[in-house]
Amino acid sequence: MKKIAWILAPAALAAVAIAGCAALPAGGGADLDRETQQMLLTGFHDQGIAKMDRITDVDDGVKACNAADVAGKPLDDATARRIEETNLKAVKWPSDGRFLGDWKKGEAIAQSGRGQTWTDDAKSPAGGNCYNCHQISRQEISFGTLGPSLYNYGKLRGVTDPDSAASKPIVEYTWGKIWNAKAYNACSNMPRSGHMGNLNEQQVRDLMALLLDPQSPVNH
Amino acid sequence: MADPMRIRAQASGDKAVVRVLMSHEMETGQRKDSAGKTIPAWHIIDVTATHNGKQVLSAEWGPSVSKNPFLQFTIKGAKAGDKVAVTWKDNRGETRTDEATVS
Amino acid sequence: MQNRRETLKQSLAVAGLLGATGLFPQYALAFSKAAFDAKTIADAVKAYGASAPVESKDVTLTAPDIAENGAVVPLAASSTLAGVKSILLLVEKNPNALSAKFDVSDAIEPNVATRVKMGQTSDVYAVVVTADGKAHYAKKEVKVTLGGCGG
Amino acid sequence: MRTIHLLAGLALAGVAAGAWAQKNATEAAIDEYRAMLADGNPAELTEAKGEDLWQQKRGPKNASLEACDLGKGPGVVKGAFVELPRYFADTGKVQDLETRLVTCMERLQGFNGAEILKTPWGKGEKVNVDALATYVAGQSRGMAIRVPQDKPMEREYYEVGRRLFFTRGGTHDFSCATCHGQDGKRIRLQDLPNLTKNPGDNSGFPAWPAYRVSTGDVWTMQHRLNDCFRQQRFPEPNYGADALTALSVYLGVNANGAKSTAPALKR
Repeated sequence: MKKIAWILAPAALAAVAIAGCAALPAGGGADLDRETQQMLLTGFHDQGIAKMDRITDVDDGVKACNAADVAGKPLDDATARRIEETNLKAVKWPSDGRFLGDWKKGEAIAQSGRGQTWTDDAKSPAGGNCYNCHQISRQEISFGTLGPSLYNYGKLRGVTDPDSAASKPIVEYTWGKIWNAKAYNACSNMPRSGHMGNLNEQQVRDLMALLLDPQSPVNH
Repeated sequence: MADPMRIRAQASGDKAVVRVLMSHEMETGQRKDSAGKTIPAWHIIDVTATHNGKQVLSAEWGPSVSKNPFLQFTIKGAKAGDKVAVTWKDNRGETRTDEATVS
Repeated sequence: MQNRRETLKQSLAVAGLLGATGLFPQYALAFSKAAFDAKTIADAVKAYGASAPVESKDVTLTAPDIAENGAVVPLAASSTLAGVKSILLLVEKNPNALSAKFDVSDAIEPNVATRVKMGQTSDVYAVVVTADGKAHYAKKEVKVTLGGCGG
Repeated sequence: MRTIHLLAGLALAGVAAGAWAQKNATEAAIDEYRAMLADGNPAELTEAKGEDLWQQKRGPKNASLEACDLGKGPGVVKGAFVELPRYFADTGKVQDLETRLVTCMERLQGFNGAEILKTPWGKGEKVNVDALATYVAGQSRGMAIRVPQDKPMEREYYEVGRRLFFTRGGTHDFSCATCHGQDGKRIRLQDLPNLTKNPGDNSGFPAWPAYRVSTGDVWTMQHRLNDCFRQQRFPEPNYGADALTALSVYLGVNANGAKSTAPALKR
């Protein structure tokens, strides 16, 4: 069925052309949206661990953000809040209540941009891709600027003892942000590292330590 | 057969600057393929250059010269119309010579 | 200002790198004794005396401060010294330190450029050997950065 | 208290200024590195190979590609690259440089186009398509991009391409726009061209095919887009898919007016 629809589509478009219509298909945006979906379905294939469900099985929040970008307008506040609430509810907090792991391991995870591509294997642990977009420790000069600098992340926020009650809000926020960035910003450019299964709980702990441990090079 | 080199020899004053691009894998012998097997070293080991048939430069290269190597040198007393030839030889015994005219 | 001990260490480092190339039998011994303990320094200096490589401002090494990609690092070496016989480019931390050796005739200027691979941040040396058998060098650290998406 | 705040403020300003100065020094060093490589782009080797392939009699029909119509009439190479992708009446499709070359190889030389599309990177006739594309692009060096929007299908592909550009998906919720939707951003030390603006800068669409230092070979736009989608954690696009052509139309039209630098040298 899909195939027939696809063959017919250009014919319909040709008819529009003959009619001398300078504009796009009569159905406008809706037709173009459908054609876009069709091109995605016919233009991609499963490869390694990267299966087609990665583009067919996208959640409603992501779809709403895509539509907003195409329209060139930000999401309305109500929709944005709803997406953030849904994502916040999905955050999995550390099972044993421990938020911080080993910053040295965190640094290695932050450095690695591997994982989840069709050339990666499902068994090897994924990286966090962090330095691709953020400055983190001062020693690493090769860092991206898509996200804000995280250098002195804990220090700037006054975290001297991550276990203290005073630090609790920032510690929890940081966990939530790494686990599911869209809990705080509906269309954030940041991946939902825990939520989408890219990083496991221990890896998130180690990244937390990189950002918040006073011993981490990030904070001195 | 190996692909041809690109040789540009440009005269300026009483000398000519020669820039050469060679088409070669320059495999180090340190890398492994996807099956974990070492990819054997395959690289240029020897380069010579002549100016109107007379050798002016010889070089020995190791595997750490970059893939598709670049070489630049300056010949004294070369002028437009002169011939510059470059020859490379690799560790498999393959060789290639190309010639350019100084412009 | 470098103190004498550091100067000796560096000179020996270059001698070691040259020795490792196998091209300069006179430096082979230095390489085998490249461990930088005091005894070895004393021994090697005694063995080589004046012929130990010396850092020289008459050798110019042009290399980037930072390489965007270690697969291609542009290097150029030139010298104002008289009687240049060969020019060597060495990357200290590469598995084989010597990248290229150019034998220079009087018909060309002692000035060559090529591009090399670097596995990691390292000191790079340009060594110029003159007709009297002496080795003169310039060095520079080139930082190799991680780039791209890294996947 | 006020003093403490003031001091803290100064300390923070110091940290920020330090980070900024370091960033600028790094960027200056990277620019210096790129300038040192500018003279002597190994893509020239591929270009020369492509020129040879263009003129050579090859394939089951033992014909050259010299009668290939890249949009400006049979055999016209100069200026063709900057007007692709475009609509071709003989195929009834919008085609980019690579898919059009495959059409010519099929029709003029008798190669099996479908086979070429399925061939892995760096193998068989795929290598030759890449070399041919590099040659064709090089013949428009310095010319302004002017990807046409005269035909309805060209406008339709632009609109579909725009939608594809903003399609998030995969395990990381990345779309093309995640990295290429803002000015002045980087991944690691690599500048990211903003591909949503006209004319943008010429390091984006007008730079490909390009020699990639990291892989030591020339990548065409098809290959560039393929690896972008890999890094986006999408499933793999089919070589020559309409989706990729549509994206190229979007990128190309946005780049209209920018000068072509292809084949460029890239990280």
